[in-house]
Amino acid sequence: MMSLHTAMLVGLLAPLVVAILTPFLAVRHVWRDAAGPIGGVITFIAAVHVALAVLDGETPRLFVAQIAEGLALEFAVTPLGAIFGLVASGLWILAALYSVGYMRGNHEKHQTRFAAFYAVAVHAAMAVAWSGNLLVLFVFYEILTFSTYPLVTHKESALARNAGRLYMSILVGTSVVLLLPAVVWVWLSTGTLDFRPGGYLAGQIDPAMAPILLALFAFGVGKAALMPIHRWLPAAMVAPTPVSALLHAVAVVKAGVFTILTVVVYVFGIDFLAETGAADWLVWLSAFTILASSMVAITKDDIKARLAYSTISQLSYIVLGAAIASSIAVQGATLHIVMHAAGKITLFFCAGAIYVQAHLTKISELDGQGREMPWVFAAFFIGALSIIGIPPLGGSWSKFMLMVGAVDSGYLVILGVLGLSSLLNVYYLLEPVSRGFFRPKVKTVEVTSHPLVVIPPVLTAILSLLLFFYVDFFAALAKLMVIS
Amino acid sequence: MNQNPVFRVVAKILFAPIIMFGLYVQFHGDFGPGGGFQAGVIIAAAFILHALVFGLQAGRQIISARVNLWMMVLGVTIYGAVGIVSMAKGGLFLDYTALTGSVGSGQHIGILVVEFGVGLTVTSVMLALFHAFAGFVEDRDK
Amino acid sequence: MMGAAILTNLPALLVVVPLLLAPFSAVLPIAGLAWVLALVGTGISFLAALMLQSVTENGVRISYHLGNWEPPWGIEFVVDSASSLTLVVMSGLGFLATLAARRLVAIEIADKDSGKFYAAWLLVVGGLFGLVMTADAFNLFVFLEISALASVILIGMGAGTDRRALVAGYHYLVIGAVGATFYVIGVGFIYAITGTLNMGDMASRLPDAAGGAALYVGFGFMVAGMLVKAAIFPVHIWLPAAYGYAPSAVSTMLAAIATKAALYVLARIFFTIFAGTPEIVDIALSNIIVPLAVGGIFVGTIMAIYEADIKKMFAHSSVAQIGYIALGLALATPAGISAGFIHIGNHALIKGGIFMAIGGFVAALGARASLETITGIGRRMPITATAFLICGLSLAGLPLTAGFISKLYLVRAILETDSYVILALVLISSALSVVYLWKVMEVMWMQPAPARSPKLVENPAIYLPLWMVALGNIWFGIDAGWIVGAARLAATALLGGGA
Amino acid sequence: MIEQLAGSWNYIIVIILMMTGLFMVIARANLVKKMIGLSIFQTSVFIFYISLGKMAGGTAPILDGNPDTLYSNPLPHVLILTAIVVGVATTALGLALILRINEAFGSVEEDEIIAAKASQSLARPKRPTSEAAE
Repeated sequence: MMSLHTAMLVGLLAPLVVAILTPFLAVRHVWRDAAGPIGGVITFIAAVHVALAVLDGETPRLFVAQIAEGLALEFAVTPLGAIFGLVASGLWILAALYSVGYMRGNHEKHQTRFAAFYAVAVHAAMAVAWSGNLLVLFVFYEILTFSTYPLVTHKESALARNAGRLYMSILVGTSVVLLLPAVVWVWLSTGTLDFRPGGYLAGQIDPAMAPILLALFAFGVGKAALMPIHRWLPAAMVAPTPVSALLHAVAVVKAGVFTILTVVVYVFGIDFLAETGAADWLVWLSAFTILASSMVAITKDDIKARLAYSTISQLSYIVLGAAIASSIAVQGATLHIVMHAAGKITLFFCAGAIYVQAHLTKISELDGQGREMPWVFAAFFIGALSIIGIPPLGGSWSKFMLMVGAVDSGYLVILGVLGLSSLLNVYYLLEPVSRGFFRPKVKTVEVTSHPLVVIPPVLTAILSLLLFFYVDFFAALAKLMVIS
Repeated sequence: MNQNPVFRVVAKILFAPIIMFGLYVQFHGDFGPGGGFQAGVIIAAAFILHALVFGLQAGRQIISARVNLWMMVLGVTIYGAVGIVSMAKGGLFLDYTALTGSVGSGQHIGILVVEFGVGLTVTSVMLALFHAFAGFVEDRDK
Repeated sequence: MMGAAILTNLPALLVVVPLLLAPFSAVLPIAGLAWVLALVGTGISFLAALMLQSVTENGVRISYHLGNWEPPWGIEFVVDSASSLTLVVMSGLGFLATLAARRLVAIEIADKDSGKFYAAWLLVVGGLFGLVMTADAFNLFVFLEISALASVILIGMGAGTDRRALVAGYHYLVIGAVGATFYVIGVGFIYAITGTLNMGDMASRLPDAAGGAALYVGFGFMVAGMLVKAAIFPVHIWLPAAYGYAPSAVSTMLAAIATKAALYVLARIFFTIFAGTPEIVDIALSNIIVPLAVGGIFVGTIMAIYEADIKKMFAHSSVAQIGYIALGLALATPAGISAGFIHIGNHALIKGGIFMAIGGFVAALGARASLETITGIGRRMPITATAFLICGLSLAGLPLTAGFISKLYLVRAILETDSYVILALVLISSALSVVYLWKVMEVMWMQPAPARSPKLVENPAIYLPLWMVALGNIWFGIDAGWIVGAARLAATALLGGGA
Repeated sequence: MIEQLAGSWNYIIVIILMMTGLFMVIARANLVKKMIGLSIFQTSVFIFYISLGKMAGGTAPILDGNPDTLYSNPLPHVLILTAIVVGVATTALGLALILRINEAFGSVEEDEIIAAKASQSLARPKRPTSEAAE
């Protein structure tokens, strides 16, 4: 059995090693393509190991360097970090497998560069998950942005480049201009940036200033795609589908909501927020984002664009949970990271599979295609149900807990918002499935079969199902978060 | 070049005395008013007067640009060498007393040598400046 | 015996070695050899500075008497924690800039001029070291002019590629000479009151001297003169053109070390010479220097945003960064002064790297680097451009880079004095600085190279210094203990009174 | 009042010279005139220093053994000697630059130079591929 120290080192370095080795392994494409999934398995084992230790009440630590007093380069795994680490590493295995199938099936160029930066992005996500303080979190948050830029602009077309520019300018701009001052503010007023259970801002800053600081964080974390800084997400849809899966499920947006949750739980402290009502405005803003982006999603005919707006909406569920700042809502939000990851990655895998096999990108073209690609559409169906929150699928737990949390804290209107949003979900997520199975075919396309793009979505769909029954593990971790 | 015989004769007569006067100021500088700066300018004045009357080319024949440059370097080196030697003899930079070990002779020799270096450099720098400006047009058209 | 002689004479050697090597490099017939001399000169200075720093680390104050004449009659060199830190920063960056200069100079300067180039180079460096060490107010003026005149020559040599360098050099000469003369006038007044030129002596005699108006006038002239040299708004106007049109190697060296020396002298004027008359210093700092520093930060940043020429853009940015340093020093608290010193070091690293990389671009492009010409250069010259990126991130103040440490300590120092207006202005300007950096990075990395653009050849000769500086930015961002500690000592030494 | 002014007439001259020089530096567009202004400005400072060191009735500071002799302060003279050298160097360098500027721009008038700068720069690149932008 490896020591915790080793496990953390392995979890952080394995993706990096994969990234460094990829160019050298490229002499044989099989080696290169095997490196990703193998690295994923190794990272995942390390993540499980660390998560089990966290469940036992430990805090695995890895100290790197002391920058100045009160500022250390250190990793320390919180329960929330353990969960995110599990999600990122576990889904990387499937995503790596899937991207091999996608890239090959699509005959994309620069596959080596793609695989290398993919691994760097996962490395950054793992480091964000296990970061020991806000400074480390910020640094790897930025590295995540930089490493995904070549992925977003992979096609190197003018469109891709414009999207990449928007992606970078919003993410880097918000983080440098808003997030970094917020981090410095915390350091100046408390002298530390560590994550502590129960938070430590209470009594350290003026409660009247708390909403401003929270706003710096909420808008500084552009990756959480809160309106009005959500524009980068739909734009980034020009990227190949495995990248979208990475952005939406594995790393990028999850790192965003992870940051907000971490800040709320371990820096502000939910009690502090609940008492001062500093997060009140955020509740309403995220509720607005949930509804508004659902509405926009309905109008989109492009599958990936629709899924992108769906993601914006789902992310705001998590922000909402954090903003309500009650124990149960935060747990719900945490679980939603896991559930949404499993569900959304399924949907993206399916969208990509449809594109690779039949070259269809529009929902209106899907009529009758369900019979051609039954596994893909079935997986899409299950994924969609999980996102909507219908038992017996994982998504139902988190949504249920969020609703309970909203009612407990007296936000009855929010209950209505969540209900309405679920209805909209039903409409825009199930439309592709119903068209695929129940409409007559409008377009005859040649469907070529690529097993590597079909198996991963089926697996993640099964995962969504399993998460409903085996939620205990994550729920226990989530519970640890709020016990201070 | 100036063809006026009055100028030419006067310049020829004055050339040597000016340099003599310069040398007097130079070597008187260790214990009286005078020194390298003033002497350097005076000596340079003699050469400049010569070049003004007899032409730049004639001036350069006495001291070529190359020699002039090396004179500059030599002067600075003499100055620096005194400092280095005084340091090597266990004193501080430009500590003349350390040169011979006694205040009287050390200060005497030190100042004399240093002022010589200064004089050499000032002479050559003044000449270089004169030739640089006076010869600018010629050099460019070459 | 020899070792001991060298050890006791370190302060003198630091200045004498570059100054004495200068004439030799001017007359050497081979360009490469002149460069070797310059490298040796700056290298020895760097070693000497490091040794001095290790001595002063324990709070020791070295007083070196030139010619063994006791101060206040003789000229005194003083090395304490404050000057030794400045010396280490300047000599280290000077050495790296020299290392990078070989290739850049070979491209931009005619071979027959390169001997003179390195001679002037050594004069600038040696003069700046003397400027930092000397405790004699008039000797300071001499060193000031040695380095200023030599740097005018260096700037003028940019005329080989762009004739505007001549005008830039001329303006620098005139404005700089007026500034230096102002300083001399000031020294004259203070000399008239105190009858001494030694800074420590001045400090001890000023409180009792019946100065009256002469004290104010002298102080004002001295400060005004040094403000010009340090390029503090609004007398910074010479700087953008001078750095912008100078040869790349010169921009690197000047941006990294030249204004640092003048800033250090300003600090010495405020906290050493006039330590005995704190009332006028306080008035000047809080009513004049702080507003000017903040003004400089804004003007520099905004000008940089509207500038399309890359070298000039970062020259404007230097004006802003000088403002940050001046602001830290002008807070006059231990935290503020140490923040200023931290940024003296870090800004030297940042700007040194940035101008070196720009030099690499210019050399490869064979044209001025502007937003148009560097389009897509990130992929055409990845190694140089990545180092540029690192230094740029450091300039923006991203964590794990040296620039972050500077900003952090500056902000903390401002907070300690409860000046929230200044804090807000600093934060706003810092956010604005992201704008021009973003503009450059966007053009470099996110736009395709123009069609039919020639293939660019990278310049391996500058890899070593460039990457040493770039990695230095990261190293001092992760392990800031050394510079923070040294800066704190420097602040203590400066505020502790005495020369 | 008059007496007071008369007593410090040297300083008044210094101030007049200083202002004249500074005015020329700032207001003249001709680069050579600027340089002349700078020289006047610097010279005024030299006079200022030297008059500082002059004692009324003092003689040259050469010891003559008589304790009653009044000496002028020699230090300002020494300082100014150095300052003069610096001034000469400054002037020489400035004039040299003006010559080069005249060569490159065909003018020593500042406004004409600015106009010429805007049009195009004189590019004498060493590399064949290079061409100065602007």
